[in-house]
Amino acid sequence: MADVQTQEPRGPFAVALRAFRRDRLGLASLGVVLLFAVLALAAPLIAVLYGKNPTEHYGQNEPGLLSAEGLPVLPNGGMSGEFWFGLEPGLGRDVLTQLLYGIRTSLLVAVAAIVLIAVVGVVLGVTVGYLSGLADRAFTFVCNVLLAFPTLLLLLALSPVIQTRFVSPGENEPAWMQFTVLVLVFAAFGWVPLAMMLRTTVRSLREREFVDAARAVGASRRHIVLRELLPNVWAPVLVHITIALPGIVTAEAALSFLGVGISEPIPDWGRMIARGAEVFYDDPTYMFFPGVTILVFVVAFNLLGDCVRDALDPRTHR
Amino acid sequence: MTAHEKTGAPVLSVRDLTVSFTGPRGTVTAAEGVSFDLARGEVLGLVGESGSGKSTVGLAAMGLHDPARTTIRGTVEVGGTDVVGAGEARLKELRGGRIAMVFQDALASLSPFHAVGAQLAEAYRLHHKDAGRGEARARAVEMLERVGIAAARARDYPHQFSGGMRQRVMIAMALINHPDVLIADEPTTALDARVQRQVLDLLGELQREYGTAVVLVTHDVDMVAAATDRMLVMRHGRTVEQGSTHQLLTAATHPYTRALIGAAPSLETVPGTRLPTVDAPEPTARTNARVWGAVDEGKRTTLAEVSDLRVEFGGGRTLLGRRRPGTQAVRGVSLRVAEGETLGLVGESGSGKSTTARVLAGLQKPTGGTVRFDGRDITRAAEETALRRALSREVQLVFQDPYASLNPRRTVEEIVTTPLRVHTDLSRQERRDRAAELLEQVGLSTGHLPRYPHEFSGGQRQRIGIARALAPRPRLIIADEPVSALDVSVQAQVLNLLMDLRDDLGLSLLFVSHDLAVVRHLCDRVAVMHHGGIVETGSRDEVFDNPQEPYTKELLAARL
Amino acid sequence: MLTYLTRRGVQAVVVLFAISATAFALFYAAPSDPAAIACGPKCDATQIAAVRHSMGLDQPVLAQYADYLRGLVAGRTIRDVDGSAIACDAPCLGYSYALHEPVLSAITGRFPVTLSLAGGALAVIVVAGIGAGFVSALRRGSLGDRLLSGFTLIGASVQIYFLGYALQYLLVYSTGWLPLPGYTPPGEDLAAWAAGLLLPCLVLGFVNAAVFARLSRAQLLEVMHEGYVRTARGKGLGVLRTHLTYTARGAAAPIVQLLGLEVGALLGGAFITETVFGLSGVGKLAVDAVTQNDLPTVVGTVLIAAFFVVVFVAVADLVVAWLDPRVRPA
Amino acid sequence: SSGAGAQGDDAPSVSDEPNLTAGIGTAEDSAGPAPEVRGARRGGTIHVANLRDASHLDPQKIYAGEAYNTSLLWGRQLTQYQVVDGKAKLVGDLATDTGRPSDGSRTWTYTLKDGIAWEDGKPITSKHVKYGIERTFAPGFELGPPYWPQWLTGKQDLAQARKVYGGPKKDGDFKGIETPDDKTIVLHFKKPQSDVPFMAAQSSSSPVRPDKDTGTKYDLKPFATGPYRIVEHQQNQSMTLERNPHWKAETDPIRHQYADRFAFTFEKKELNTAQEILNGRGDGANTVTTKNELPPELYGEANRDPKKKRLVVDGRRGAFTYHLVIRNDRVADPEVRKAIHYLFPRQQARQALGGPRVGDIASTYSSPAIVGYEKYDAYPVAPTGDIKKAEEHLAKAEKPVKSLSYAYESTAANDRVAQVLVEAFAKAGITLVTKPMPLPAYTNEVARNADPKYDLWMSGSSVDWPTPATGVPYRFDSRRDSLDNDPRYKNPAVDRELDRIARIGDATEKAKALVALEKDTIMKDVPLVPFLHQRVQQARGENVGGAFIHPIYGTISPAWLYLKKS
Ligand SMILES: Nc1ncnc2c1ncn2[C@@H]1O[C@H](COP(=O)(O)OP(=O)(O)OP(=O)(O)O)[C@@H](O)[C@H]1O
Ligand SMILES: Nc1ncnc2c1ncn2[C@@H]1O[C@H](COP(=O)(O)OP(=O)(O)OP(=O)(O)O)[C@@H](O)[C@H]1O
Ligand SMILES: [Mg+2]
Ligand SMILES: [Mg+2]
Repeated sequence: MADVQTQEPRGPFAVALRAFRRDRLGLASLGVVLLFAVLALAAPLIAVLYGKNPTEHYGQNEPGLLSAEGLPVLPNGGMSGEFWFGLEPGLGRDVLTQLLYGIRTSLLVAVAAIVLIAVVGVVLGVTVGYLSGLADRAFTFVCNVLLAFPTLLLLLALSPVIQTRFVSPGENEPAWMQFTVLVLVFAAFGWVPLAMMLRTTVRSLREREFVDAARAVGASRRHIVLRELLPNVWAPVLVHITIALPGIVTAEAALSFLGVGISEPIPDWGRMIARGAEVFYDDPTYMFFPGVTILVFVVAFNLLGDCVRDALDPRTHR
Repeated sequence: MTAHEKTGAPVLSVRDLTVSFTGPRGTVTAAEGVSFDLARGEVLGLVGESGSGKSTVGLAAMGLHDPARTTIRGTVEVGGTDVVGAGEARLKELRGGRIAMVFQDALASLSPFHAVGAQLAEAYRLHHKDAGRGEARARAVEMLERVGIAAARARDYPHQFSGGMRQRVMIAMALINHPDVLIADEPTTALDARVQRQVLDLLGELQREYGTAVVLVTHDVDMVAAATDRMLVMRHGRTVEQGSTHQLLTAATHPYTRALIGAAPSLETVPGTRLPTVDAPEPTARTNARVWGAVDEGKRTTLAEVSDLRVEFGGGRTLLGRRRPGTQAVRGVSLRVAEGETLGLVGESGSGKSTTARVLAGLQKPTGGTVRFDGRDITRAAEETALRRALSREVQLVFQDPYASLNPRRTVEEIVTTPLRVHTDLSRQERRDRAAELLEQVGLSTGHLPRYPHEFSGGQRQRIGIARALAPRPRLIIADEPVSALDVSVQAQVLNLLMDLRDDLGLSLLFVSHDLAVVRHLCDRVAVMHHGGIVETGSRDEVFDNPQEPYTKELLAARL
Repeated sequence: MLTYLTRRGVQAVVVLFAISATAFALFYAAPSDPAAIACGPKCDATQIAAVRHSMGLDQPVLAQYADYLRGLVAGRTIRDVDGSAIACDAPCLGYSYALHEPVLSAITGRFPVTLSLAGGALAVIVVAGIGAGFVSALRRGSLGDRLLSGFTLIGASVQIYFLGYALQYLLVYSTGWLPLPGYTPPGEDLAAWAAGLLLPCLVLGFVNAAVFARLSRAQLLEVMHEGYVRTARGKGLGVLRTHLTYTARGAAAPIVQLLGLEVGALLGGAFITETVFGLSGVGKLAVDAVTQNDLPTVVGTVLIAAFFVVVFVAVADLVVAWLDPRVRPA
Repeated sequence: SSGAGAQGDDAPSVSDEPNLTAGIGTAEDSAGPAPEVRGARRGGTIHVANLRDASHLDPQKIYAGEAYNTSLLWGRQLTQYQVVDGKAKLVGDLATDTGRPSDGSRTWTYTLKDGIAWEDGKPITSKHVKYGIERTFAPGFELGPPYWPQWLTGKQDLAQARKVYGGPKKDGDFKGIETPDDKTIVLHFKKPQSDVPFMAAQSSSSPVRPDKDTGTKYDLKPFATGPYRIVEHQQNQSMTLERNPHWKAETDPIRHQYADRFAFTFEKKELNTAQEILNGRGDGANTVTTKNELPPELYGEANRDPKKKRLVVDGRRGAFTYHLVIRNDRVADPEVRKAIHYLFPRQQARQALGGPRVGDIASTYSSPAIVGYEKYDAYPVAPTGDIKKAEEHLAKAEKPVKSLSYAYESTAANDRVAQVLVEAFAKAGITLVTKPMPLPAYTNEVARNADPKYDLWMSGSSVDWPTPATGVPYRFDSRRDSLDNDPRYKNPAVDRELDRIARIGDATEKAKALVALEKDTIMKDVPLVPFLHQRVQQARGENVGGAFIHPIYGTISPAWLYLKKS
């Protein structure tokens, strides 16, 4: 009988954490992700220190910055000591602060959506996985429908409905409503893969003897779902979340690119890229910054997702 | 099997073999300084508990370790070529041609995507370059028939075969090119006694016919005794002892060897005695046989009883609403367990033992028949939560796989206190105290409470499972093959524990197993199951010493 | 087998039915009026009402939906703005007043573009994506593997609209190495067709290929440790042949399934790629239809997109069953 | 004008833009053939690449400058604009002159020329013209201009007018139009109509031959009277025109027949088409766009590279104007409207839209392209706005203004303009609530809504022909519905004056009176804020000659085009 080590008991997450801490790439990507989070939180502070804000039309208000056509006069998109990343063509807003505030938009939508997705996906996936039968068939049907439905089209079609049906003419569409709609729609489609994955996981977990063991000691269904099954799905849920989050950031930007994302004047990367696409022959710099920022952000997140998965994968350690 | 000829230079010569794996969690040395020679026609038994490095040595001889993650030192010579340093081209010729292997898990080792005949034919063609497809197919079919598989089944896929048949396909594939050396890695685990016997006989026959030298990897001492000339005992990657089989079996010098040999009960051991383990090779307490059968059968109070139990699985309906035929897992079983009695349920795989046990535990809904516990009708326990809850106070299960039956994401404390939460209104602290007490009872310590299952060894895990079963102070414990996933030495520990608890707490026990020796060692009464029905019931001695039914006789005869 | 196929067929039809109903309901909530679109910018309310009536848009939604379904199965007659009849044969997806043509013909007219784009992208996915995954898995840990993994990570993270524009700027605009992206019917000029689609296919393919490269690498690595792969090597089979005949087959199922989904999605139109490269495919048609609130076209394109997804998911299931005898339906 | 934008090298030079207005030509002017375009050659195929196919080809359904312009290739009307050196003159087209009024302009008489024929060689008769005009009454033709039914029946409400007569298929012969012989057509109006010669130039005044009227299909392939005929038209894909052998140059004072063929293609992205044209790739050198405009992406580049600049054809977008409309009944206080006028940062807004190329900053309601135009500035203000003045007016307002709502069609450019307005209004302490909507929603909620709940919106609009007759009297007559009078402007004096002017029988006189009314009364009330007189840029291939922006229709007119080499 091998003796159990005398050190602290190590839960599966503690084990994963230790594995993760040894992963230099993982730490680096986590660093980048955290940096983005910090930048998002500190955006107003940075803006104050830097002396610019994301909404003022500097280029229009100060002569000599933009040409009559609205293009930055200085080369490289108007980059200067004053405007580090240059100016937005047309309105002449500051690119750096727009980018900074853009992180907030992306992160807010993505994080809120992912939380909803996790909740809905876990509840539905685990429950259906455990119940099977009619619930399972209904679930599979709904999933099939949602999978085959072109999400992007739906979002495109939905935005005017909301703007005209739910907002009174005398007021701006409140920012929270824009965010809520986006988040809801992302969540409405985003839970499907997670729930389907969890359903499969739980179905195989259900066959594991420990579920029988719990039933054998007289545990209720609730106990089995909440205490026996749920703790076993956190790892795949965590992995799913870290991998799905950059997908939402990307999708949000894609929507703005197609013209139905978060609207002016809330800074948004996708809209910046769309504007960049419009002027990219004249001012490629303007597309470069949001394009590269979002790329770095998503790469870091995907990398983090990979590393979290590796760390949680029982096969790579134990 | 005994070799007819053991002369000339060794066909396999292993010298100072050290194998270590590098992984993300550092380096594991799985074999260290292993040396042995194998002469033509000789059979070497490679014995040792799980994880002792047996398969590692076998794979090293084949040169099949992943070079990126494995460091191999020493030499492994096959017919004059050192496998350790050889290039891929040379290895391709050796593998399957001069040295072949029957891998441990036959189901996983056959490609699920190709028909078995094709897999065999491919093996033949790889070493007979000028053989045509037709010839290879003919050889494959021939070889399949040789191992007792009808030619017509050559087109079938592995999943359509039973475990024993798959194992035979593996053997046919390994021998199709008449290799000099065959490494048979636990070729009979997961097979029931009868099939085990058939497979071993076949292997011996072929080995004699082709003069193949065999390394027989196993942790089953009985099998070594029956089939090998020499044996090599491994532990923690090192050689413990090496010598002729006869000599080691009768007069092993190393205590570990002795413990290993003694740990498995045989049909000759005295029932109910404490078994030797690696930690306690010379057991002291309770050396006498359990005497239980003295009281008259009829006078005992019946605790649990099933009568005319029927269980049918599956079926369901087709698209058009037609019923599909289901599996008749249990067809009219009647059984009873008396207060304080240990009933053994034996039978080959798939005979319906587990299903019966699960019905009794309220986990499986029967299709027919009645189930009673302590006089109460509990037939509907699987559907009625309240009934099952009431039942689970008194009947508890110990499962076969100690790892699968413990939730990996819950601590030992949570696992052991779950029944207490369900059945008592003890406070958190009281539950913890009781859990600590239970752990002590099964030979673990309070310090283990906050740990997770993966931090324990197999034997310890099974003890946790037993502690959980004991928690609500049940009157009947159903143990469904609680030791078949364990090593012999660990098996001995768990059996000892069960016997101790039975004596201390006066538990009744339904003990399900396919291992006749274990059942004989532990049980007072035995029921033999076959094809979903009970063929014979009787006291231990009646059944083992004087079996009535042909099936029981066959089963006993199959023991090695 | 036959029952299996029937069951899949029935399932697919039910899913498509649900999608058409959802799409219909959803776009009916939209705040604008197809009659207004048909009538033109200078119509006043009474004129629009007249047009609405002559087009049958003043009937209850359910009746209109029933009409739609009938048209889908049996064809129907649609009334133009002036009340004159337009015959629309089954499968009738309705008539687009914004495009002045039947929706089906609008879709089939643009389908060659989408098909070419999807085909090219698919070639990239299969050759570069799955190929890269294979090479990466075989040479795991090597420099090549790490480079490929980095490359696919970027591919999986980059935005088509960023990459598309950046490459257009570099390869078309600045250097002139590649011709302008665009669609020329292959029957007209094969070389121009290929040249015009090269960049869009590469970009769309690359981004999707990255996902496949990652998936196939992970799958292959997983299967490589399966017992039967070891058995194959134990027989004396070479590394490459083992992986091609055994590992690849074992790894195929999830890749094939994802591929099915992907083919379906690609054939339904690549909205963003078509927008970025200015290709008038089904995706662009759908996006334009949504922005113009061209209801029949929207529902039609949604249905077509869903149709392809449903069909190819089913096809993928069949392929998986064919690949793996264990899941073959009896 | 700012002079931004470029002219085709061989296009007629536009010397004096404010005098673009169409004069009315004489009978001599109306005789063919059209004055040759300098340097023109015959032969070759001209490619026309547009993203969108025309929404209508049926002459009575066409109602957009660009479509009028293109349809000149195959369709002829009673009158049409002859353009020489960029100057337009209204002349008789099928008719021998621009029309002869009598009975105080209640009756107009046209005489058809000799030698005019359909594409199958049969002569065009007055019956055909009559039939064409009658079609405008029929259901399904709501799409076209409403004037013939309104004028001929004297009913302002189109629905009423159509009750009087419901089109040739339903009600047969219409009594208000007489055709005493095959050459003469007499139109009888209920009230004096001064602008008949201009209306006679609209596509709805094209003849249609009853035996060729294929109903809905006629919209795809009308029967030709012009220099080209449609040989093939696949909706949204392609259209091919070939020479019409029965068209005679000597009967047509407007059109030319230089190229052998016109090949229209659709659905290619504007940017790609423009790139091909500017870089001469593929068929680019022989291609023009008649509907597509030069994409903003390429504007900077075309401006930098003189070679490309030559290929960009710039001009005024007909009589199109772009205004910030104020809903007068919601913003009833003239002081607030004046404040808005001063706040509006025209220059910044134009910069956000793309700069001077999008238009010239306007101070008048009417476009300089109309007859009788006069430049004036009711309340002069710097193009960047004048916060101080605005605040002064706000201070005079009866109630302080906290917030105004601004609806617009949500496009990226409009979003930027909205932000410009938000910033400017904020400077005067007004919160501008912005309501972006996609086009269909915008049309429904704002443009078509009898009661939109918004204070401000942008409106681009044009008169139907180059006199103010379809502008001022529609937009500022309080008795008209909100579709016409979208600012909901209400001034009884103006209404009275409009009634007086309506009775003037001479187009030029009437135009002068209307402009005077606009200048002296209406714009003093600031019912809307003039923003831009719009401009347009289109691209033509290196090898395409004769490209200029048609002064009336505001796009490149294919009827003047030729290929330099073929
Ligand atoms: N590929 C590998 N990577 C890392 N460790 C390994 C690997 N293969 C085996 N091991 C470790 O090496 C040790 C010996 O393993 P091996 O499979 O040889 O044992 P065994 O004696 O065959 O056991 P069993 O009877 O259970 O088959 C074990 O501790 C195992 O965990
Ligand atoms: N959930 C199930 N669905 C369908 N068939 C089942 C199910 N569980 C068991 N069976 C079938 O019922 C029969 C009896 O199974 P059971 O598990 O009781 O056998 P067993 O005697 O315990 O065998 P083993 O020794 O392999 O554990 C077998 O043929 C098995 O295939
Ligand atoms: Mg082993
Ligand atoms: Mg069992």
